Amino acid sequence: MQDSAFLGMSDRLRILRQSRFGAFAPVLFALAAIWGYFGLALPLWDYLTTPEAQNLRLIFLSPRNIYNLFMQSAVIATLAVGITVVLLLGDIDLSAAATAGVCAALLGVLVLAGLPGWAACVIVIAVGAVMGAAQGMLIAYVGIPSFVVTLAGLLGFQGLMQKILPTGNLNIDDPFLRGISRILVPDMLGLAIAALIVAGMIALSLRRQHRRREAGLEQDSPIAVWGQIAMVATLLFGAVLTLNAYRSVPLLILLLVAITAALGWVTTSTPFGRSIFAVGGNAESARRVGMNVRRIRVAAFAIVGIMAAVGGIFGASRYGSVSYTAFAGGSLLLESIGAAVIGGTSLFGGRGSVWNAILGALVIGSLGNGLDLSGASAADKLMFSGAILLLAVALDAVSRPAGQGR
Amino acid sequence: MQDSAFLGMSDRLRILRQSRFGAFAPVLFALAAIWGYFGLALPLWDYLTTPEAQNLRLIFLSPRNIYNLFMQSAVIATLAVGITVVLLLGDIDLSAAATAGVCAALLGVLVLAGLPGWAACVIVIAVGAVMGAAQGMLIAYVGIPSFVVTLAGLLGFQGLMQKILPTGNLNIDDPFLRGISRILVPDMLGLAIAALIVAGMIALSLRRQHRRREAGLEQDSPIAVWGQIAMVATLLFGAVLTLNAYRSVPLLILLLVAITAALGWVTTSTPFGRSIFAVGGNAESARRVGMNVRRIRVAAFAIVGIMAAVGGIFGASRYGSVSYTAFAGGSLLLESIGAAVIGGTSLFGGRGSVWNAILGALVIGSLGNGLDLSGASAADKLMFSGAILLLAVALDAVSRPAGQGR
Amino acid sequence: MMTASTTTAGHQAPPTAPPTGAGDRAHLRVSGIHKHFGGVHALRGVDFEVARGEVMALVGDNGAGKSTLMKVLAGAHVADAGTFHLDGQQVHVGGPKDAAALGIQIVYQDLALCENLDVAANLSLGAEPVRPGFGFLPRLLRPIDDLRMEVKAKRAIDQLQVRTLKSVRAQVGGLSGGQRQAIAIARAVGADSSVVMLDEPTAALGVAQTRQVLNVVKRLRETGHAVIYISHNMRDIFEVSDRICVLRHGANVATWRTQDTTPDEIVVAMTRGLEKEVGRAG
Amino acid sequence: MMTASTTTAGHQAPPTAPPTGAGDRAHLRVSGIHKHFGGVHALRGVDFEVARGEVMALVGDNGAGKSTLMKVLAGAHVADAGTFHLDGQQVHVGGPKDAAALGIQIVYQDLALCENLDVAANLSLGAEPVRPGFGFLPRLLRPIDDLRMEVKAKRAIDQLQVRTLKSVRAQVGGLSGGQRQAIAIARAVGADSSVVMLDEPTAALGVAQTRQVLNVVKRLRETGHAVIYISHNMRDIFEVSDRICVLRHGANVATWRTQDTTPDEIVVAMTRGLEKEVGRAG
Amino acid sequence: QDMVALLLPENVNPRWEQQDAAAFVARMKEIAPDVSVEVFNANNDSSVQQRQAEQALTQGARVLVVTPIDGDSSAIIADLAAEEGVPTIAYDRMINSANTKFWVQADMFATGAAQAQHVIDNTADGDTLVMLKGSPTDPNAAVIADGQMSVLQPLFDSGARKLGYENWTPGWDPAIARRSMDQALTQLNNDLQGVVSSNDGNAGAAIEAMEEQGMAGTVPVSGLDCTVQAQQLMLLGKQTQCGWRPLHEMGGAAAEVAVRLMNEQDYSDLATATVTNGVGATVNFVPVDSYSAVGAEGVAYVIENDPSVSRDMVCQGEAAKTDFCAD
Ligand SMILES: Nc1ncnc2c1ncn2[C@@H]1O[C@H](COP(=O)(O)OP(=O)(O)OP(=O)(O)O)[C@@H](O)[C@H]1O
Ligand SMILES: Nc1ncnc2c1ncn2[C@@H]1O[C@H](COP(=O)(O)OP(=O)(O)OP(=O)(O)O)[C@@H](O)[C@H]1O
Ligand SMILES: O[C@@H]1[C@@H](O)[C@H](O)OC[C@H]1O
Ligand SMILES: [Mg+2]
Ligand SMILES: [Mg+2]
Repeated sequence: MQDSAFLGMSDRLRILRQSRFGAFAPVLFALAAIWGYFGLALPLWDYLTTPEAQNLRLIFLSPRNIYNLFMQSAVIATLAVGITVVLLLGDIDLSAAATAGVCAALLGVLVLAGLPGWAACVIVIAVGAVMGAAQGMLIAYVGIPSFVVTLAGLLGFQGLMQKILPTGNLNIDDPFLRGISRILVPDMLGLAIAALIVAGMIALSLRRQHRRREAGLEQDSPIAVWGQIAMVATLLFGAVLTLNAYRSVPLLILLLVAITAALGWVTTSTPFGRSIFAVGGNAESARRVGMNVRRIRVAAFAIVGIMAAVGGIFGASRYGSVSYTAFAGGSLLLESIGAAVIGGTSLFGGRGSVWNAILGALVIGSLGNGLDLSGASAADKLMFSGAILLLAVALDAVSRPAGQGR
Repeated sequence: MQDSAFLGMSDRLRILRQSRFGAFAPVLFALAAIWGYFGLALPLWDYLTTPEAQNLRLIFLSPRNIYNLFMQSAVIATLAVGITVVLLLGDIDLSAAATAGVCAALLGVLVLAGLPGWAACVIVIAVGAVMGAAQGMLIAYVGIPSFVVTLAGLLGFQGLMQKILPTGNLNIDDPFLRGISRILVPDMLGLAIAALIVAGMIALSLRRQHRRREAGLEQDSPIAVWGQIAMVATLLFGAVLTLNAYRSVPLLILLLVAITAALGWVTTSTPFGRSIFAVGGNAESARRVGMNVRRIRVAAFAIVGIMAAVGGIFGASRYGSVSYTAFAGGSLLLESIGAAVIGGTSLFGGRGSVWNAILGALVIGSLGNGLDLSGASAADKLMFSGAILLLAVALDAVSRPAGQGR
Repeated sequence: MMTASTTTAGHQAPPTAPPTGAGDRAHLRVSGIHKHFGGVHALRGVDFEVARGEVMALVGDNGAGKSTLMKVLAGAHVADAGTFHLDGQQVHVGGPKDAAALGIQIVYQDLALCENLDVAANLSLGAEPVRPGFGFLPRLLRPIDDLRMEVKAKRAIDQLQVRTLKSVRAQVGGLSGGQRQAIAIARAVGADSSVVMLDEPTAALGVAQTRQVLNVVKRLRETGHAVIYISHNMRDIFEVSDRICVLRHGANVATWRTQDTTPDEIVVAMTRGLEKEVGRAG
Repeated sequence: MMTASTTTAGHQAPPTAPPTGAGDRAHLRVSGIHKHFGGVHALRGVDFEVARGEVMALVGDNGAGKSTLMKVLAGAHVADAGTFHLDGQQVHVGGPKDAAALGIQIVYQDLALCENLDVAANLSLGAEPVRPGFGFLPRLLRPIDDLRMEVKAKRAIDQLQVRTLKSVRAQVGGLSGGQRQAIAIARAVGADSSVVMLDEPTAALGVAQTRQVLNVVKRLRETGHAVIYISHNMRDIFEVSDRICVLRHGANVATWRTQDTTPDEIVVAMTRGLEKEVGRAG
Repeated sequence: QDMVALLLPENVNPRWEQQDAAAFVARMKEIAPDVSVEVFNANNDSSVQQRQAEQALTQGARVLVVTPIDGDSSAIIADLAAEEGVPTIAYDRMINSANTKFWVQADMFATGAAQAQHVIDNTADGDTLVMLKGSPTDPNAAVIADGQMSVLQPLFDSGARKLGYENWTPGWDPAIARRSMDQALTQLNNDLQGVVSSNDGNAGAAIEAMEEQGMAGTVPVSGLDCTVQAQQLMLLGKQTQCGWRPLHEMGGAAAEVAVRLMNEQDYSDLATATVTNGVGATVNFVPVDSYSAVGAEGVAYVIENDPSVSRDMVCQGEAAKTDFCAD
């Protein structure tokens, strides 16, 4: 396709970054920078400057803390994955965190009323879908900008949550619900699943390469294919082994990954997903080729609603309670949109990936987690988290081969 | 230019809406709907349903409450006006409220240290400009999305505010500063200023029509010209007379209007303002015609910084104190972006107006004000405010003549 | 050359071509189409028709309303007034989906591509082939058969001889003007249809590619399609068209059989209208 | 027809036109221009020049690299390698502003208009006239003289005879393809400049408007401008150009004096390169 | 090295960082110099507080001292800690968990009653009052309100006082209190004679709203915490009362308990009583005193008794010009 002789290092880098696999690069880079800072640089600095320190305590990178980090980021990640879908359309959802709150509150009330946990989950997921779809309809059919509709949703759902939870909070003891965050996947099963996934990827890639050759299509470069597999395998086994080293993979994390995989597949490999990207890239073009732009928009908002409900369930399970401040009142809203954007999803639509949202959520989660370990004052923590976030993202931007800017 | 014979009512409406004057329509409509609800529908309902009610109490529309409403919305409006400028570029600023907080805190510390009020104001405005410009540089020159930079700014500035205000809050007694919200423009002076503005508008319009005729250019339709003047005159005299009926026009409101007028003029009538719209409409085109897109971006963020500082000063003056929650911790961030968007400014850039941001701020302010008067529970208030906001905006969307959607 | 009937042209009913090409044979026929954009009256009661196995050229000055008429036919704009007939049956076209369902395909002047998607995706946009064996899923959620998509795209591009476009996995955002246009053409002519409308399809194309497009148009005619061809290039028009319809200021001027007219006559009709008009415009 | 020197063409140094048109006379000359987009090598050491009072045509197949070369000359793209000379002086073009300062004006193939602004604003974009008497303000903050802007726009549009465009206060987003192109052309030719580059300026224009543009090009030549004209229309090219430069796959094929060549020869050079290439491609 | 974590709820009220944490850290230094203290602040977000508890436990905290944001959902913190064998002390605000070991607090019911009583004492029959209540999720806020109502309800019932307006203040946010007060003034057309405010933040907001009406200093306004800002307003006569607790003793007591728990020593001398919390668990209670400070005299008392407040801190700005500061 091109004369590789002419390709410099920076070109190669640029090509790599343009590949599907390369889209992970910036956020992985940011994550690595933050982990390096909290996990290595900071303890080393402590060790060198505090003469009485006996040894380098790498708490941040300890399996236990990584376990915490995953669990702490899970709700943000769940919402961010959902929000990514509407961001792909060029829309925004400010109400996702409040929707999660309403769903969690409803969940609490339902199990309190004696409903079995699984039934309550099914109901709140349906409710979440309806809440999302209702907003989607206002956006798609009435034509109000999504920012305004979901801002109204944010207010309304915050109120609704308070209505459902008059005392502001409710404890959740249902064993099924608590189990979601408590049940651990046996060590061996976790490894087996990871192995299965990697083996599946390899098989699919080989079959694909074979079929492409048969169809006379250009081959994917082996470096890209094997690089991608190697990366996934490293991340996957790294995560499973680390989690196993502390406890095991929690069911909640497994569920999150499974849901994200499903949504990732839908967004990249089905006509529906293609139409989401098309609408985000050029809504008028999508309309003109006969896509039902309105229905797509409603469906996307229904998906955020579902993901918000799932986030609500995860949160209720993990917090052991439903409280107004954990969902609607807090910073969840900005953090989950931030996670999606840090993951590289454009606010203008048409570019992004649900997987990156999970990495973005880890970036956001790591800031809070790492700073809490650092023992700084509240003010310093906030200032640091701003600075570190900026640095981590800027490092990537600066390292990017020069182009025509943004 | 066109055969008017063919124009139906809906066409006329559509043309009107496309005019400069017509851009106000949606948000004025929303505002009228909300005022009608709180001011007329609700009291009437109370009157009809509560047999013992002695008389219809139109508190919401009382001069006193309108005065409150203006003052309550002033800080939101100031920030929204600034945020509109970056929204026009297609960027967003999540840090404006936190910048206002830092500036207010600094202001408090400076006057406490004995600096005269005016000098402290000058300093914090400069600081605000630098804070905004610094973020703008990261966005323009390093190429990090504005959402991420200003999210980091939000965190960092919240921390900074806590650093400056270790005690969480600080009283402001400086007479100069307190004066900004306390000094009232004498009744007659207020009316004189309003009359002057209207007279100026008429003179400029006449001169403009005359010069256009001379240059052989198409004339503005007299209906549009006089309609616009009539609208401005009504709003202006209405506001001044209402405020005079309670007390008088507060200096703060006069300042806000003056600053907005200046910014409105800059954004619509100077090469700089034109370039903001051009960048927002098509950044690549703007770059190709030789505009310095980066510098424009930095300047726009400096403007938000300045407006945030002014908002901080207004807030400090009105609250008589600086507290963490009034700025950084509260809902000011979403409310001020919401005000800009409700005002009709597009998140995608290139479309909007600073004046509309003020109306948007009044919409947001009216929700809180009206619901507080209604005596509903906190939960109901939130739910109502969501619903009312939605309804007010949807009314306009539905009343819009059918087109090709958004 | 002007016959008596043509003197009634202008904003009134247009002189249609001789009866042989008239109503009964028409596959797609619209009449009395009006379209306003705010204060601009872009179409003023336009009548238009095309038969199967015929290439109908639509010409007119810049801003005459050609693209607007095409968009109305394709459902991208909804007409303010006017009727649609397909094979004599009145039909309703409320959106692009309706038009596509009626077998109407179009190359828009502004191409209507998604820059964030690759060539293959753009070529199948809205009609992605799905893998067999997933019948239990709703169509929109079945896996896309991307191999088939790429093969199809490759073949379509090759046919138009755009040799510089090497990979169908290149993002459309980075393509040259001609490469993009080729993709838009390939998308429209590749789909099942009975009416194909091309709005200045060769504006950005090179000499060889233009030739291919003209060949494609001829092939479409041979296979019984109704083809509408918009262009400012008189040579191309006289090469491929059977009839030529001239629009001016959003209204019909007249329709000629290509063999009965000359480029000069058409250009005059486009720019100055027919006799009466000439007098007026003078 | 091919001379001995042309056998060295292809990716090597191109055969330039006879010495009379060579280096010393050139107003703008670039050499060794390379440009990559990711893995695509769009320009491979291109040399190009144009003299004052000359119309240099740039032709090539779709995707040959014409627009990319123009963008490099206009500063919209920064070349990976290559040198710029203006009147024999080496100059640096780091962005569109630099190019504009050197007197280079361009009509981009994709027009580069702002759809949210009106016609008058687009015509003065980046060079808004300001009212006199505000010298105390920085230029960017002086009041725009919108009357002057509108008058200027009206005149420019009238010159191109786009009669359907009635108001210069119409938003560009609602204009027809040809109307837009006219605006882009008017903007470029209306500015002070010594080099004017037009990238397929008549692609969307009607017959009359095309004629006006060709006249404008000729007038620019007469007034001592260096003009670069890209088009796929051989007739237009042979009508206005003095020399023709052929690009193929991002490299020079050759440059001819228009009077020494024929459309057919150019088409062959564009699509198949020179003799040696033909053999290779065959 | 052993560590003890102090988890604070928010930074709306200056007391947490300024007084409670300072006192806790200082006492820890005295009695257990080689135990380190980590202070966290959750900014009114209960999921953040849970995260901070986890991080503290990861770092090896031996005791958690927690002021929850809301009383019920904070149970998970005590439960998590208990799973690791780490005891939890509820500081100022109760944690409704079976695993809450201790509670350190003054009698908030009495404090609320004192606030109301002060306002009653300074108003007359037929006067109209405004109530600015606390954060709905803070268990203290409800107790304070109950205390206030214990005094007010009979008077409201008898018509001796009228309740003109009341509102909760989520997160104890003064900005919300300000808007409530503006609305109260508008609705009552300034016809109000007393403000029963549940803490100083709300009082300051109310005073500012009245300032705009030229009413500041004409009606009694209650408060809680006696922040420096509130004391200044008291000297200026704009706020008239604040409930004060010896925060240094509260912080100190929490430190004592923490060290005893860590060393598994007997603590019966510290916990002189027990209370039953929201989930029916019996919690060791460490009571502290409270005092109702009124006017300049009250300010003098607070300066005298609160080591974290000095006369110089109070005598700043406008307040410096008052008689109190002049002598
Ligand atoms: N969306 C729109 N909004 C406003 N005006 C429009 C819109 N679309 C088209 N117009 C106007 O309608 C008229 C006809 O436009 P149209 O695009 O149909 O012309 P055309 O014949 O295709 O011209 P060209 O040859 O330049 O492509 C023009 O005057 C144009 O400005
Ligand atoms: N921004 C870009 N990103 C990636 N590839 C690009 C980009 N711009 C141009 N190219 C590629 O460079 C090559 C040359 O493109 P260019 O636009 O210069 O062609 P052209 O000669 O102008 O063709 P046309 O006649 O179709 O306009 C093409 O293969 C194109 O795909
Ligand atoms: O001291 C007060 C505290 O007891 C309460 O819980 O929160 C608000 C504070 O002002
Ligand atoms: Mg057209
Ligand atoms: Mg090109």
